[in-house]
Amino acid sequence: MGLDYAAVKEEIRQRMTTETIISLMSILVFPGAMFLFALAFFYEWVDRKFFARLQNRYGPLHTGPHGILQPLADFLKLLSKEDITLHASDRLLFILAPIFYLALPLTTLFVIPILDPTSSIAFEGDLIFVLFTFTLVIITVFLAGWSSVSRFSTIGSVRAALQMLGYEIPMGLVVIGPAIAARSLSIRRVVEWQSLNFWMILLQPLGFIILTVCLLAELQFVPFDIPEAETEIVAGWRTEFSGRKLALLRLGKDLELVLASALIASLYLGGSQHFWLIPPIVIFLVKTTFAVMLLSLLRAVFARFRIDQVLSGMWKYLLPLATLQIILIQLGLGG
Amino acid sequence: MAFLKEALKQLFRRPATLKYPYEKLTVPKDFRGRPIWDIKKCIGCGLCPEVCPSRAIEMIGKGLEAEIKHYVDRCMFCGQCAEICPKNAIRMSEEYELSGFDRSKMIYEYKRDH
Amino acid sequence: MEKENEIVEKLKSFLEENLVNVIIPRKRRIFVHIKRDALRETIEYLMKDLKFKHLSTITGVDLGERIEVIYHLSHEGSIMLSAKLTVSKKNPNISTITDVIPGAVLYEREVHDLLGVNFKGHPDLSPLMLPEKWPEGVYPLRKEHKLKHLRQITSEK
Amino acid sequence: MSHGSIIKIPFGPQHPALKEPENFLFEVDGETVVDVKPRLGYNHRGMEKAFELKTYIQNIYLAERICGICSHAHTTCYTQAIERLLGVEPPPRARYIRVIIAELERIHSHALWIGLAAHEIGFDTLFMYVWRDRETVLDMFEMISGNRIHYAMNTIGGARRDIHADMAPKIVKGLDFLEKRLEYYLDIVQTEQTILKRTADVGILRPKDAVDLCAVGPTLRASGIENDVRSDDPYVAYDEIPFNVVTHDGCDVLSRILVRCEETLESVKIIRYALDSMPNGTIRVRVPMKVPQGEVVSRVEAPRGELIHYAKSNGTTKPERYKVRSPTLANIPALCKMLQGGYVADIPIVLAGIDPCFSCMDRMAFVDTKKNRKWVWTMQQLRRKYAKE
Repeated sequence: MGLDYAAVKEEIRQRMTTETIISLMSILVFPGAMFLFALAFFYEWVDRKFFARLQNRYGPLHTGPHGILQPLADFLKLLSKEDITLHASDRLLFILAPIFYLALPLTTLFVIPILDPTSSIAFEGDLIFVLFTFTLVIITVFLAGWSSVSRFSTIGSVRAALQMLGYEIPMGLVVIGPAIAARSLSIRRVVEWQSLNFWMILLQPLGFIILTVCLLAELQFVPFDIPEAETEIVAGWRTEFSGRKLALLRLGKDLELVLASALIASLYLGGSQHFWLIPPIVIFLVKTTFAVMLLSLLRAVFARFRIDQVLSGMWKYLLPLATLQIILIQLGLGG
Repeated sequence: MAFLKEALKQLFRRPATLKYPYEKLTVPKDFRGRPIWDIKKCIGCGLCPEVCPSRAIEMIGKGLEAEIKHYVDRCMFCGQCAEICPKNAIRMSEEYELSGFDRSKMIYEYKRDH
Repeated sequence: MEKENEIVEKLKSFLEENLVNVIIPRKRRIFVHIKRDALRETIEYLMKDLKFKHLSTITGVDLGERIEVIYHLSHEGSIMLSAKLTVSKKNPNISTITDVIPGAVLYEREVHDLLGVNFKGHPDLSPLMLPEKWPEGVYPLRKEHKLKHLRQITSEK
Repeated sequence: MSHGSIIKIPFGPQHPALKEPENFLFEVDGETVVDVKPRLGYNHRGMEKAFELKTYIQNIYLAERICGICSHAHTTCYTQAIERLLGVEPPPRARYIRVIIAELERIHSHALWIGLAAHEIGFDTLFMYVWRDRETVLDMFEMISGNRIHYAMNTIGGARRDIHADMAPKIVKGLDFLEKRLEYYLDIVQTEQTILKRTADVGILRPKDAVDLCAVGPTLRASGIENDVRSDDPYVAYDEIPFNVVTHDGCDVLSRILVRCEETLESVKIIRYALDSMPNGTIRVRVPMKVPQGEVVSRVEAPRGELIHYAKSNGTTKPERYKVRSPTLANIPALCKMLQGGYVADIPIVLAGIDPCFSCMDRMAFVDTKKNRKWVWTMQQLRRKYAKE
């Protein structure tokens, strides 16, 4: 049946207009994958440096100016390390989990307006899509831990699932707040609405606090790093991963940090909006860096909870506060 | 949240950690580093190999012809040899960076110049 | 020294011939030799009537053909009484005191591991310190096992 | 409530929560611990056999290396025992030097432990701060004795180095800074909510159990029992120095933290008093190489509790028998009692609660060979148990 190469070449030449190239480039390079990877490494550097300075130490120093290339160096080092797949583990899941864990935050980030208020893929209801991917991430975490057979990762994955039960509902409730205020379920409209009126943090401060706490739990940062509690269960669900898989997992976690800080910036701090001459992307970067530093600060001042304390704490305190926030908005207080 | 104030204060203080090996701490006066033999003062009495708890000193020959072999990888810097030496031929130096890759290079020989 | 003498008097009146001899080398230290089968009643008497509540440790000493077991008990943390008894190497059996002092469980296992004294009635005399594949009957702290011989055992594996 | 099957989880010998190799086999039902079986000996270096093969002078440095954090306690106990056998009395100034170094070591050991406990419950920032402030004590040690950890200040018959007059002001300045910081940490530990949630009512040890299981040191004092070798059976120069024994009756990990924090503050006062009232004079007495026949029991209050050395000499230059019982071994039965009934997640902090120093405890028989631990429970058991949850 032989492929007619000439026809295929002709077809590509015809399709390859400048417009498709630009959109391809915007997906692959600028506000797309490459840029987000670079952003992920940068934010990991910001987080590690700020966290270190809070603890009165230097943090990464020697790779690049002020150690800025350290996350990249770690990534490349892990790529070169031996990649063990346990023979007793569930091979398919064990290999796919890191890939999903990286892909999910990456695709979700396209929904958030970065370059300018009109992000490349924006549709009505992408806020629900973001919430859905957060749940998917935790399911991938659960499958990753469950498929690697060691008991530490199994306990870690069960704890990750339990913790999700805790923060999922308050987060869902609280994220709806800005949507109600902006009368739309699209992050792009929420950003546009905020550029016309006040930032959402001034209108719904309670929502901001609850969202930050829930994102801390979603990112498994210290007060809620029970699924990978270093002193109890070695590295929790990530214990059995090594080499390339671990590199993907770490990059996935950095992207999740970018996603979380982008969500905080877009929903509550006005996202990437025009501010007389400064291009919106710089505004976006400043706000997300602030969000990363806020998360890092919270990570530094708490000890780790126990899983039963997290669940009871979430259900007894966070859920009522989230419903209170919704009630306040209905009463017209939230904008 | 009681810890927040303290944590933020640290932001403006110089980090307490040291950029070793670029910056090095100065070692106090009589620090117990690697023991150094002054072979001219040594009369080969054989007290130091006998008293060394980890048998890190080996003496070849006797009396004024004695030569010392010091195994730094076995030495624990307790300073007992410097203390017991009747002629004060052993001095605890300030060297503490003694790690290496090859144990055979960690033997210091003190020969008599004939 | 009057507290120590008072304790020794009470002990003498209680044990009579079982008490072989008593030494008080200095303040707050008493060394007592007792017969082997008087162990349990001495320990109970010391614990209940003379308030020696705290068992510091149990020491085993190899005397050649006999093994000496020393129980160090302390009276409100200050006076330390060491009750000593000897056991022959051929049948090194003593009754346990874990029911009187639960804290003695690890000390007895330790003496059992290293000197081969077995304590009848001890809940679990499994090896505490020795590796699992340690040959039977080799008790490291006994004088007849020289260091070279013991090093061969560990290097064989 | 034990609905599921009992699962055995081996904890150690390699585990991030344990800085030293020891192995606890936990029988866990659901999230609560049912039973604990300790399996020790991984850090066993055959020291008591080694004691019998070295001379008394060499044994000082062997005793010192039984443990890294309480090395001075071991050498004080050792030299005290041999001096008792020789019938030699160290000069008063040497006894004061021993008290000062012992109390500095208590601060250094307790500070290290407070940082470690914070790390066990995930509070790394407090860990970093406490260990940064602990550096002042280590610098003092380096100034006085020439080494940060193994100070080798003790020898049979007195002290090897003197605390000169020019060192005293530096020590006092360092102590003032330390006292301020330790008071701050004492306050933080009682107000920081996340620490309270992880340490209050965790790892309970009733006073009756503590006495029955012969616990020692801060673990015993945190259950309300006032028992401290320094005040009950004073040695070195503790009978001439006024200090009070710190106790709390909370019986949980929080009160253990508080006891240790307040003890460090107490140590600062002891050192200040000792520095002021230190008598002048020689610091050492010459002693013969051979020790006459005899036996002695020597007791010292190490940072972790009562430390016992039993020495038996036979007139030669080598001891006939030398027994060391370190405080951690005394606390293991109490530790197993505390762990029963607790959460699996609390194991690290309760385990750290008694400040275990396993290199102290394992020092009798031989370095262990490789351990091939078989798979304790199968994959199906695990899935069935968690599937039921």
